[in-house]
Amino acid sequence: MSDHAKSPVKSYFAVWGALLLGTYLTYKAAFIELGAFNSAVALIIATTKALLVALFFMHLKGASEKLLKLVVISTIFFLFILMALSMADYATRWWS
Amino acid sequence: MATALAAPVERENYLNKEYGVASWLLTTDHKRIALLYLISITFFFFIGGFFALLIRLELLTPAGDLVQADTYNKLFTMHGQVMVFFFLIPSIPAVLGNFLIPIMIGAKDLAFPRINLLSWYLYIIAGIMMLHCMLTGGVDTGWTFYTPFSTAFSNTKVIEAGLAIFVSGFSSILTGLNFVVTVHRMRAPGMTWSRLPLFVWSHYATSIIQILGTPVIAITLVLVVAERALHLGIFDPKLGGDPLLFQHLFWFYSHPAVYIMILPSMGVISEIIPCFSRKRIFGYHFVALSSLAIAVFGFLVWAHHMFVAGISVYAALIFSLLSYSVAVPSAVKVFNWTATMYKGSIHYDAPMLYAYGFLGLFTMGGLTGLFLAALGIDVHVTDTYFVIAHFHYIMVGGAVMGYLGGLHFWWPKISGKLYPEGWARLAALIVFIGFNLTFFPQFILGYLGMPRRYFQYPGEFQVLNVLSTAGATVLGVGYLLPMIYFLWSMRYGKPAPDNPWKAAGLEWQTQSPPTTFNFEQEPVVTWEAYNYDEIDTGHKEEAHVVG
Amino acid sequence: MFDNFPLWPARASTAAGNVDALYIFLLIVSGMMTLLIFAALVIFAARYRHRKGVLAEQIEGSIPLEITWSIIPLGVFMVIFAWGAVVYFKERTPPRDASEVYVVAKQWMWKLQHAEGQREINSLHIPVGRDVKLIMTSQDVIHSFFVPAFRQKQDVLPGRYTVTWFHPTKAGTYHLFCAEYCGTQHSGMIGDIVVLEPAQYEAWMNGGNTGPLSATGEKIFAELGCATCHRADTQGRGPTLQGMFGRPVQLQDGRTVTADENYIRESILDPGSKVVSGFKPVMPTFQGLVSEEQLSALVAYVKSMGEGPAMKTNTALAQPTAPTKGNQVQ
Amino acid sequence: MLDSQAAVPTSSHEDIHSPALLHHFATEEQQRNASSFGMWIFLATEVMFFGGLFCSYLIYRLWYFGDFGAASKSIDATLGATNTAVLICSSLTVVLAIWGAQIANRKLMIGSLILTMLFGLAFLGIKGKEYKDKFEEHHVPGASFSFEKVPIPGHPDQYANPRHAQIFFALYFIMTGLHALHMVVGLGIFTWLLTMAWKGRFTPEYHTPLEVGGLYWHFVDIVWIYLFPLLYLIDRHP
Repeated sequence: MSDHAKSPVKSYFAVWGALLLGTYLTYKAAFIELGAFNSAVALIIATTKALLVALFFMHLKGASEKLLKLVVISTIFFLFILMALSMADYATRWWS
Repeated sequence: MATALAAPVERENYLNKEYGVASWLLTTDHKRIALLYLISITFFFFIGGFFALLIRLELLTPAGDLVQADTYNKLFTMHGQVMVFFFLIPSIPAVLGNFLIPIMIGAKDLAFPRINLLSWYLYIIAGIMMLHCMLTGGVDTGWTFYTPFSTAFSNTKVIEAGLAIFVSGFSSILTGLNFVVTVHRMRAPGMTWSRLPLFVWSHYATSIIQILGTPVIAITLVLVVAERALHLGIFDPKLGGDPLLFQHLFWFYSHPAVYIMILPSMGVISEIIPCFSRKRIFGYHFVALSSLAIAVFGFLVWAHHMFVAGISVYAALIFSLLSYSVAVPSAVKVFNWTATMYKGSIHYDAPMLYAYGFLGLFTMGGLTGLFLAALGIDVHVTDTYFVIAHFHYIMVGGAVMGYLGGLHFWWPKISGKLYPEGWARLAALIVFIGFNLTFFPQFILGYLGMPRRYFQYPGEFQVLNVLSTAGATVLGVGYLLPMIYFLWSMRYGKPAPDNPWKAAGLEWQTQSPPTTFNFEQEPVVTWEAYNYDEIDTGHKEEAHVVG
Repeated sequence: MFDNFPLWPARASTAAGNVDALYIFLLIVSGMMTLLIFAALVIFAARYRHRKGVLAEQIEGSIPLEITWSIIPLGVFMVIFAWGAVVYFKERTPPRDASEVYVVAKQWMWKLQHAEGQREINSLHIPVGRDVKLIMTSQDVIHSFFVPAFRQKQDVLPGRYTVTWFHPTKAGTYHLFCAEYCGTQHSGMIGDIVVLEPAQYEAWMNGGNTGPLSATGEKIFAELGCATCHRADTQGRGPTLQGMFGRPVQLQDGRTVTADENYIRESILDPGSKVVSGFKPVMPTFQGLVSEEQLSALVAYVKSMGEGPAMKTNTALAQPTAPTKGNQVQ
Repeated sequence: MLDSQAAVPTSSHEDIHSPALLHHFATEEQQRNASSFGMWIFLATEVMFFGGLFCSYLIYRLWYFGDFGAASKSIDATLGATNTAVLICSSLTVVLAIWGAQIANRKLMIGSLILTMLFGLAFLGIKGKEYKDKFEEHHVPGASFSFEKVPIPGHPDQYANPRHAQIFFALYFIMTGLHALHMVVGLGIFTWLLTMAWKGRFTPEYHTPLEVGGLYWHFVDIVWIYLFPLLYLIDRHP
């Protein structure tokens, strides 16, 4: 974060451009008929944008210790547990 | 041990450093905040206990003739809410954890002292909101707030109770956050992860649950309050909502919450047993990792509360299988504690009696959990007194026994005074007897099929209910005794030496009661955890700490 | 006070025997484990109590011991889990030819309607030795139909049907409790399950007979004008209902669902959700115009229009292929 | 009271640190790590807090896809897209403000902070306009809610069920409302940061509050990055 060697401003603007592009793509992709892939595309773009913000703007990329990454990954794991095991009920409720 | 009989010169400590209301209400000293929590938690414990006694008195007779139906429904609801959210969840982490964790790892204070004070104030605000709700009508939805009853059919103060618990949730989140950052960032030099006391390990696991679980019940309560106030349809089937979604979101937190209640008292037991057996803990790494395993697996099992609620048969299968995986770490812990006593040199002081009580009752509580996780049996016994007995064996038999054992074990360190040993052993015995007399008959009642939350019941259940009420009174007396002699010891107790039990651990190498910054110089740890052999054979390196 | 003091619940159904067997097995296993731990505690407490000059022997731990007391409990747990799951599956799949009773739970009472027409409040008369299937729904909050003597409990949810079944083996009168907290008179919402010998049951049946439920259903079907669209010939604007029950139905949006009780209920209350392919979504909703009892009668009538080909027996209802929406019998 | 020894440990290197070092931290580096680690843990609780809502949204979207599509179509997607762009710009200005503090460029730092807050206010303004539209169209759940005769996208002859559309709007208002509340709290934090920056409290060695405030702001931006596609673009294709 405080490595004054090279100025990160260039990378900040690059990430900023990518994020705006992602927003535009999301917006445009929604108006094209892709069937089930519509939501998949939207989620993929949103996740890449979120990763960009987390890695560059929130300085996860150059972070000194792996602890912060561990916190992020375990949080996402528990969120996945909440959704996956709830879906285990909702998806199979009409089988029996 | 306490050789210096002449009253030692009054050394300065965190209690006599400064006086006055502001020095208490605006303190950022983790030890004073722990005492503030101790007082407010004991207050709520006796309110919840009072409701419990009224419930037991009501159930003396099959016909409901002590209170009306509505009052009884409010009694068991508020007994549940006060005991769960205002006593059990904060008790050990906020009192013993706040006091001891910084000293045990050699730090001057928690990572965020001001947030620690904020979490106490959030607890007090939540407590005032809950008291106001109770005094102006109370709530009758059960502590589980099941919809659509809580959102559409109950005409009691559900919104106020929901907001009170919402605020108390943030107090719990902030305590968890504080502990995790402190354990990661504030350990003294030499205090490696494998030298951490198991008390700190179990609080670390508890904090993970507090951080990742509590927000989910916070948002669920927001949804219940929003649905009740604005008539939205999220959980109301008439408007297209699904009541089972509420149960999924509620139990996603509320099952890990029972591990928030039991893990800290497991930490206390892991400190008491090695000290009074004068032996290293058996299988340190396994006990430490089983705390983490309980915290992680605890999040995978919530729907075993919903086997008959209408979830799909296949989901019930998955959750039953996962529920058995969470039972293994608890079993490993009990075996390790028992193995620690093998070839030990066991003293029967009061903390050790509470540890015995914990081992006995927690084992029975855990084993009855296996009954409830078996799908076939759960269909019959869920929502009956079998479940009531199971979770009281874990929470009252386990968590409260551990809490009392911890209070006795560290009382000399907290107050600088010795409690009366004879009375303490008697109280431990009375609590053990009273507890079993209260809750063992409820297992039989449960299998007989007496449903929970009934204020009148068929005549054939009366004998067992009378036994249970008799036990409740004995248990009530058993809990009053410690409160009395602890207060008595503050005034008349003999001054306590720095290490009355000759225990291992950094907290026993500083003054009792400690100074505001815990240590004269920052301690350096060079010995393994629970090195009782070195302590007993005399050649133990002192952590360059005076006194 | 001591004349009626049972310590074990009455055993009056096939399921009760299975559950009791597993319960006794678990009692033995956990009893042995508790004794093992208590014995170890007592022996160690006595044997290794503090004696002057005797030091404790330090034992770090032993990996093999830790592994054994992790694997063995896990093994025992898996046996218990499997046994419990088998008992659960048997309890959860009602036989196809069970006689049906429609239950409507309402704040603080149980209303039951036999398929043969009898209506009962807070009591259920059933014959010994015949399977009975209960199709249950609630008018307000969540209740739970609990018969301790049959070891059976099933929550009754508003807005959908849930099913439970039992095979009574012993005549007698047994308790019926509501086991899910539902408000002021939750503890008053109780009743009796009266299991009669077949002869007495026939006598009781002929007593108050108002004709089968499907006959009432037919009357309502005509009154509400359903017949104008759902006609026997295929000219009606709605699909023909003859022989539809239990058979898969092709929907407009490509999904195929099974026409079970919940599908019929949902199509009456929320027609737009599952429109049969080849038909227009013109059916008005009857939400609020039809009471739960009338709904049960209509469902019974549609079912009586000729059963579809054999539904799969191993699950309560036939197998819908795609996860469909809305609320179906679990 | 006896004059006891000096209670406060007089460790030698106490005084050369900046006044902002709190008494219980040994070094400044330890204090900064603790604060950012603490904020990341707080963000974990926020993820689970919003997670409960996303889980409910996921389940109801699978149950009532058609009705959700119809309801989502009634919200102006271009407003949502501009809001996303506004938040992304505000994230950029936050990072520039931190960079300003690191190179002691006071003008860049304060300018960026002010820009960030302007973007935040712009976001709330657009959000307010959206809510006003919904209010006028009677799409606010409750007594005044009406969603009659709205065709399901892709099935022109089938109308959306008003009760299920009301669930979408309930989730829409709760999720965007909670996000807007977090935005207001963020603006409060940044006002406090602006006053501290104005008083020159931040130096290249000590600007932890800026970084911690930035982490919070980026998190609120990430939540919106997910809210936009999930709420606004459910079934837009013709």
